Amino acid sequence: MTWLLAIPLLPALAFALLAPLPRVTRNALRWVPAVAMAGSLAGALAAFAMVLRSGGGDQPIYHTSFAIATIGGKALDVGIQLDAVAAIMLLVVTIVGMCVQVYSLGYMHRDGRVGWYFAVLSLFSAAMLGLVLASDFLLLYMCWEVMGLCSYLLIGFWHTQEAPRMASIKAFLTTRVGDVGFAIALAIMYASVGSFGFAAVLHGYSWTPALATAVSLLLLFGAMGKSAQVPLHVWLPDAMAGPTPASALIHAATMVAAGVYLVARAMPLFEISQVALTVTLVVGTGTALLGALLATVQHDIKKVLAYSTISQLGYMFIALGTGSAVAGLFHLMTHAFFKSLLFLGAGVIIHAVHTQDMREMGGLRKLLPWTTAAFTAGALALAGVFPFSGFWSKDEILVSLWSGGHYVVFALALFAAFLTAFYMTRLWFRVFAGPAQKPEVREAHVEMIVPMVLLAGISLVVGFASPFFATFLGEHGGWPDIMMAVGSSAVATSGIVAGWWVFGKKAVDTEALKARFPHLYGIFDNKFYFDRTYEFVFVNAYNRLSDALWTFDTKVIDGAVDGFGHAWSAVAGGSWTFDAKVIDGAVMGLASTVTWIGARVRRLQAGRVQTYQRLVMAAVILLVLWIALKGA
Amino acid sequence: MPSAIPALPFYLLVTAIIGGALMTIFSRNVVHAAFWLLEAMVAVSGLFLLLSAEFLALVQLLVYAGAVAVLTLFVIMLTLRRREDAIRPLDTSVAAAGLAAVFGIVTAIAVGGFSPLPARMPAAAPGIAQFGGELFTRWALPFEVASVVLLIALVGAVWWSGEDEDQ
Amino acid sequence: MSAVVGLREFLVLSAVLFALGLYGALSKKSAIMILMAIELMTNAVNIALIAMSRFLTPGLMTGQFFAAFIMVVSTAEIGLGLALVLALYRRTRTVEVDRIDRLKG
Amino acid sequence: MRSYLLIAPELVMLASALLAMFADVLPVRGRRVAAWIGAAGAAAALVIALAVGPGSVTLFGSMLRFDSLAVFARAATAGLTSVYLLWLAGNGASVGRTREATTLALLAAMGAMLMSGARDLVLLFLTMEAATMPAYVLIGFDRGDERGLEGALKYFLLSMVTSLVMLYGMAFLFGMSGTTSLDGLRVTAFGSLGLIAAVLTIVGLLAKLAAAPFHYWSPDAYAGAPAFSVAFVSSVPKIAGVVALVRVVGVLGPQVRGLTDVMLTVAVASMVIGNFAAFGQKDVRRLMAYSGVAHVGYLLLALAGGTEAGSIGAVLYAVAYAVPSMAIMFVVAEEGPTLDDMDGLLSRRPLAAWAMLVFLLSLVGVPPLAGFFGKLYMFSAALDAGLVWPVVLAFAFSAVSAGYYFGIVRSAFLGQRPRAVRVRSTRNRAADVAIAICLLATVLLGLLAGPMLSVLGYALR
Amino acid sequence: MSYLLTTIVFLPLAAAVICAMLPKDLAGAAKWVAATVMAFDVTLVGWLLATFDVRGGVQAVVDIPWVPQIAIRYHLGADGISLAMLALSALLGLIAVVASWKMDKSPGTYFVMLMLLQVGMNGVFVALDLVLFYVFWELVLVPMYFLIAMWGGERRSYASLKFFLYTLAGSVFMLVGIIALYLYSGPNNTFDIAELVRASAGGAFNGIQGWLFLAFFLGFAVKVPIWPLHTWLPDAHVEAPTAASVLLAGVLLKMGTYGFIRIALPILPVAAKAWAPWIAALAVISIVYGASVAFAQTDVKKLIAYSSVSHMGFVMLGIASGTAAGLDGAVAVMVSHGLVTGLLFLMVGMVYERTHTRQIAELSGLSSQVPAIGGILAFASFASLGLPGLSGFVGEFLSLLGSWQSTLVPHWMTVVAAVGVMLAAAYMLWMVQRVVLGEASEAVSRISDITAREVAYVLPLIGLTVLVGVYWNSLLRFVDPAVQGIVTILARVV
Repeated sequence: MTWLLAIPLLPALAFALLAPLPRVTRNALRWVPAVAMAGSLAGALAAFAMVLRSGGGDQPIYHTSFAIATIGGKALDVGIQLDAVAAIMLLVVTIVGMCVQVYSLGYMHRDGRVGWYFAVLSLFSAAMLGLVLASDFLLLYMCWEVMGLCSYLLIGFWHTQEAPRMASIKAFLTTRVGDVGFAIALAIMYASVGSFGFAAVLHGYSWTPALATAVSLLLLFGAMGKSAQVPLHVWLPDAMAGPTPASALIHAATMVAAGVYLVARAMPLFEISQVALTVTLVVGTGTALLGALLATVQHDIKKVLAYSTISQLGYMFIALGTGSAVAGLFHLMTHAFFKSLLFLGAGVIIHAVHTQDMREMGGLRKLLPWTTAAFTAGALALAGVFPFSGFWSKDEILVSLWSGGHYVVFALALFAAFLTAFYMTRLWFRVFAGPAQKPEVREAHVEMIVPMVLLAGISLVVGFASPFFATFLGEHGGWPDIMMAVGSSAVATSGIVAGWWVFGKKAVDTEALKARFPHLYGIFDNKFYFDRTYEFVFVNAYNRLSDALWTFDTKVIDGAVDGFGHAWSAVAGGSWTFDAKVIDGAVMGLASTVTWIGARVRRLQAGRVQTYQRLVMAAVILLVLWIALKGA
Repeated sequence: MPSAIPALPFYLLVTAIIGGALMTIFSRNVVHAAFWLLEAMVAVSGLFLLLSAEFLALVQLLVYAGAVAVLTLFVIMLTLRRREDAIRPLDTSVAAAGLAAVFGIVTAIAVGGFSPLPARMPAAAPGIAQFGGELFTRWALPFEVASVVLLIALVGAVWWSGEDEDQ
Repeated sequence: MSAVVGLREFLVLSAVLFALGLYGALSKKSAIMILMAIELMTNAVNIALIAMSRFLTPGLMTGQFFAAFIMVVSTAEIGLGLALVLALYRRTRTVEVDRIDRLKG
Repeated sequence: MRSYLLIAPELVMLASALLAMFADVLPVRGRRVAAWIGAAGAAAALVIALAVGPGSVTLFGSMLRFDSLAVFARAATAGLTSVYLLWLAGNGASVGRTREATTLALLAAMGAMLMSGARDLVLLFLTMEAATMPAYVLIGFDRGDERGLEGALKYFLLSMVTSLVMLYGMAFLFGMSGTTSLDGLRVTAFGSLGLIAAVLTIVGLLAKLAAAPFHYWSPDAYAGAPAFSVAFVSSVPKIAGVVALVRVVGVLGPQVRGLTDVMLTVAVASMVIGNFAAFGQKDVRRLMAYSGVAHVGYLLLALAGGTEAGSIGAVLYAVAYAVPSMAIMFVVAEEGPTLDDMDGLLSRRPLAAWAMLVFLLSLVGVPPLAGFFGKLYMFSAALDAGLVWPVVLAFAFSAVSAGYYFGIVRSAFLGQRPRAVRVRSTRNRAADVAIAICLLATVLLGLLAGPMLSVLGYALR
Repeated sequence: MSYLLTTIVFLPLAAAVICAMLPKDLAGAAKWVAATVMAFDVTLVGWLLATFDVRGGVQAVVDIPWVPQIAIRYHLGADGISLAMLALSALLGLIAVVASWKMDKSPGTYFVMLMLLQVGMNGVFVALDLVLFYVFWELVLVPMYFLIAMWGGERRSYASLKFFLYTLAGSVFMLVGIIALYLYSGPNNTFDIAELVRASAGGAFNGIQGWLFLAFFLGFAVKVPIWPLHTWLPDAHVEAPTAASVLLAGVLLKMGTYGFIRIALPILPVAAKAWAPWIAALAVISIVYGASVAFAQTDVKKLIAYSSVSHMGFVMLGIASGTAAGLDGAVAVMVSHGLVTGLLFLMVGMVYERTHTRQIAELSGLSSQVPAIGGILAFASFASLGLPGLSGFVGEFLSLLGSWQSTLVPHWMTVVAAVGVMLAAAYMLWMVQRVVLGEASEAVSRISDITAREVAYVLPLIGLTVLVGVYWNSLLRFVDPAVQGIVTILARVV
């Protein structure tokens, strides 16, 4: 089964091949990563088939590891494994990855540095595949960080403009804040278990509740960074400055999902400590609500989708918070497909109208038939309308919430679902309904349409796999009960109706609404002032601190050594003049001090013999008296 | 050889020496100082006679009283441009006086404490013959080194008195 | 004034003479006067030496030899000193020690 | 017969001094022939001294005994004098009459060589005077320059007074012990007089080495004197001076309680005054004077330890100090006394510049040069004797000393202003050979410390 | 009695002598002499690496008496750690020579200095006698002083003398420590490290371990540098020519930490354990302080200099932890910092050669004008901020693991150090942002891209960074056995 290694290595090799090439040849070879991804897709399918044949369950059917280092005599193992969860994730990543590669061939072909784009996309895919296959937290962490790098490079792809540059560094640093927690969690694991393997850490060690809580909370903190949970979500909306297909892959399907995957993997640990689960639940709910609320007021189509992603990730964390990794993973899978579809659709729309601001769009229904159809499928899936996949996975979460007795969260989740349906309808009407403001729009090329249609189809079909999904993962599966299904559909449809009523019929004048509640709108507009507070509390404070330390370094420490001389002279009032050779030669104030002391010591050397004689005799007499008294 | 030193001649000589020294130090005229120094030297040579060190008394007389005093007078003559230059204001320095006084007192007290000071003088004292004999046997090496010292002084004096011709 | 003259008297005399010479050396401005003071100090040392040699080690005459050699050496040095003073006089027209203080620091 | 063989080196030195004095008589023409004779004579003395090795002279009332320490000092003194005269031969023209200078140097060296073997107070006094009197003349060698004469006068007067103080002390030492031989000195029975006599004697020796607070003559003397004479005066007589101090302290130390404290105070005073006063100096001669005071401070610290290893380390360090400081003064004599004269030395004479760097590094104590190993022995002995904080202070000062020594390096290497025309480029190969020998000695004294120490009969362990 | 190490150490000395002998007009040939000798030196080290038996402890030993009277021995030998550092020193030495190929200002003397520096660097890592160690330690000072003083930037005389005096002052205390060790080392005094370790185990220094450790600490801390003794580093780096900066950062800083690992820890384990929390505190301050001050820099070289202070903080954290992971991490950071910061300085050197400025404000858009240089500089920056898959991550991660695992280092310090890693990302990315990305600034707009020669001396560094980053054992295979020895000594002390 070592061909499993090929899945992550193929895209990695593509990157290694393309990176050192000069720009022109790299652009010419931009199709190589797509081929590599196709290979990985084939591998993923084969792997999925094998796991299916072996009946799934939580035991890995293949595991290999190799000693990356020997520490204090003991080997430190790193390796890959294939189990049900990995198989599913492989499938998700490769399918979405393939679609994005094909789509990008069309979307990016006019860009000057397209080769570099594909190379980094390929490295990203390799990292994500590596993360999914990892059999220990160390390899997972290493791929985790490489993914951070790729997201930095992709967000900042058009680095000549200011916005992408700032957004990329913001993304990298915010995720890096999370990674601090992750690193400390690893340190605790190594200190207590002595290795990072899933088997050893999750099952082979009897964790005390306190230590388990610490590790899980730290892992959660890391996951929150990567999966853009409140309060570490601020980087995702700005990350929209990157190319849209990249966002589709990273900020919809894969990278942001890595956090959820990590928590899912570490679920045995989370289950030991009740505290970690409740924290996950709270974070999830908060994020879901905040994401949904903010999505309703965005004017930039990609920002809407970004906040929607944050909200849906919040949902997944809710699922994990209730202890059911299956629901989380299932929602992760379905979300990956329809959210990447929505992003690709948005890409076509932006390409067509050359703007991301929805207020300049409208009436694209007739101009972009295929895109509208696919986009609508995705929108319905997101809204949770039967039979689309969104409905099933959200339903699973609501079931696990209800059965877990979290009634308050259940209500909030329903409200968030309502909001989701509401903002998607708002978006739909703003973009597709109404008069066409830009009539000369043409439909996208075929290589952009096919991936969208494929994803739309999957979003439609995959929902039905929900009962088999649970058993596949080794837990009891079954059809969701009717009552829950009816309830969630009702909420979804009422959201759509409300959206249609406000934006379709324009019954309510949104401008007047804004006027009446200016400060409420202000809060929304400033995105709950997260950015402003972070800017002030962290970034500016750190700038001021580093300037202060820098002046401290030059003025105080260095100065102490240099300035000692000048201070001394000021105190002593001594005005000694010595030529430039001494000043520029004096290495430090120390030297000027010492020269000053030297001048004082030499004052006795005044040239008159008699003074010398007297000084010598005085010294002699002193010595004589000292010895005589000492001796007597 | 007299077993004890008669008090009278000793004290006479002491007054001569101390008086001479005091006048050398405190006379305003350099020439007078030189003569008083000469007088003190002669008194010291007398003292040596009292201590039955005849050879040294003779050397003291010849060397110090004769050569050195005369030489000093010569240099004084050479460095006085006008007669009245000899009269110079008396240089007194309290610091020097203090230091010298302390040194003198300390040594005097220490000498006082020099416990086994025999008051009586032992009888026999070797004469000049033995001095001459030992000079060229036991003390031959110091004698040679002394001659080298004289040679060095000679070379130095000649060098410094020579003319400063072209470099 | 004890009737009999012992070593103590000689040594006290030598100490007084040495102190006087020392005062002269430390206070005088003219180089020649300093040299004279130095001669006094030398004589003081010789007196002490010969007295101790006579009273303490009458058998052998070490002290006297020491004194003799001291006389030789000090005479040589004073001769050299006077030559130096003369040479300096020829250049600076003065023997005043405290007016020749161009070297300092 | 053995005794004559033992003092053969001194006799050779005396003979070559006389020959040098009457060089005009010799058929060979040339102003610098005296220096060549001197150099050859000193070299011969070096060889004989090493060949003969240790032994005691039975003649002359056994006042002279050359133990391994004395042999090493004698050999070093002869060797250094030979190198000095070789350099003098190379620089004769710029130095004026080399005949007198050579004679004086040889006689002083002879005095110093005898001094290192003297076991008698009288001989010690006489040889010390023989060693220092030529220094007065050398300091004031430039008859035309009153600054030189002034320096000589100051040195003369101060030395006379301190010698008399020493004599006064020696007189009482003789009085109390009944004999002038060093081994027979007994002062314990005589209360404070014994202590005073010992201190007075040691003060005289310290003044000769220019230890603080008796150092006042050396900065003015060196600053006034021509650089070539400072080269000799600041290095050669000091070696024998240290040996004499070792002998006297060796005898009196155990008898006089607190003598080591005196040595320690003088050592620290010398280090403090020497190092601090050297900063900001612009005349290299004056800088080297203060550096001399500082290095004597390090020596005295080793002697204050009172161990036999300390004294051997001190003598070794005296030589390890003498060689580079003499060589530095050679270069200063050729280039000019102030820092500005040193500017751009690298561009004019690269070899001299590098040599200067090595000498200065040895003085700072950077390994693997002689200075470092010298300090290593001395200070391990001192530490062994428990003087912890003085040793730390000494090491700190030697680090600080890099500050003023590197003033010279900076001008030589980084100075931009190469002097327009070299006035006196009259030196010839001999001078460069002399500097090269010093360079070799500074490096080898460090690396071959092992074998050299066996000559010293070193028995630390 | 193998002469391999002696040849490796003293080969550059032969080159120095030859370069010195070259007449004025042939000075250009000095670089060829230096290059061939260094190439041969590197192959020798390579051969030693190949034939090195990982389990065999100290190998290629030569041990002959030098000054028998006080037991100083010419004793060279290499175990895993010294071999790693020796390889780094030889490699960076060769790269430094090739990097200064176009040196025109009195090249003869320049290469003499470089070769003397190389002797000191090679020697210090394989010396097993304290005096020999001190000799090589000091030998490094003078050539580096001259490299900065004669070929440096504007304030070179200030920076060079400051460098010299700082390190010399520190080494003074070290020498006192060495002598004290010698004197207290039991019946037969010795300077030999192995014997001293045995003597220390036998309780020879029990009373005074604290004082001895202080002496060695001052000597080594100046060199590492540990905060607050670090103020000489930025000046020395900024004013030094490129090759000197590479060697200063790549090798000289490691002499201090190597001193801790080779001398302070094994010989004074009791004091090391007592001091560990304080050293860890200073290390953590260095990490955060270095990172924060780097963030405020306007000169790229100064930024990298302060980043070195931060990285060396990790080394000290690893050493203070006293665990196997910590010490492995410390040596890994030493090697990787040598490779990565060496690469950074080389790239900044290339940029400075072309644009004659190091001010971040004047440089921007390197990747658009000179993509190769921009790309490699970005690569080096990512390695420096500890991106997994590159060598920077290995050391820092293991140091964090070790310090958390160790009972000597309080856990909050490891957390602050982890935050330090994040701060490293901040200033490094901020620099990449301003210098590599964006529009080509006026100073950058007309420069030519990387030449073949420059690629030649940059490639090995890139290769090794990736190799160590991916397969950690390529380095730890040598280092870990040696580290285990030290950890057992520390463990024995209660």
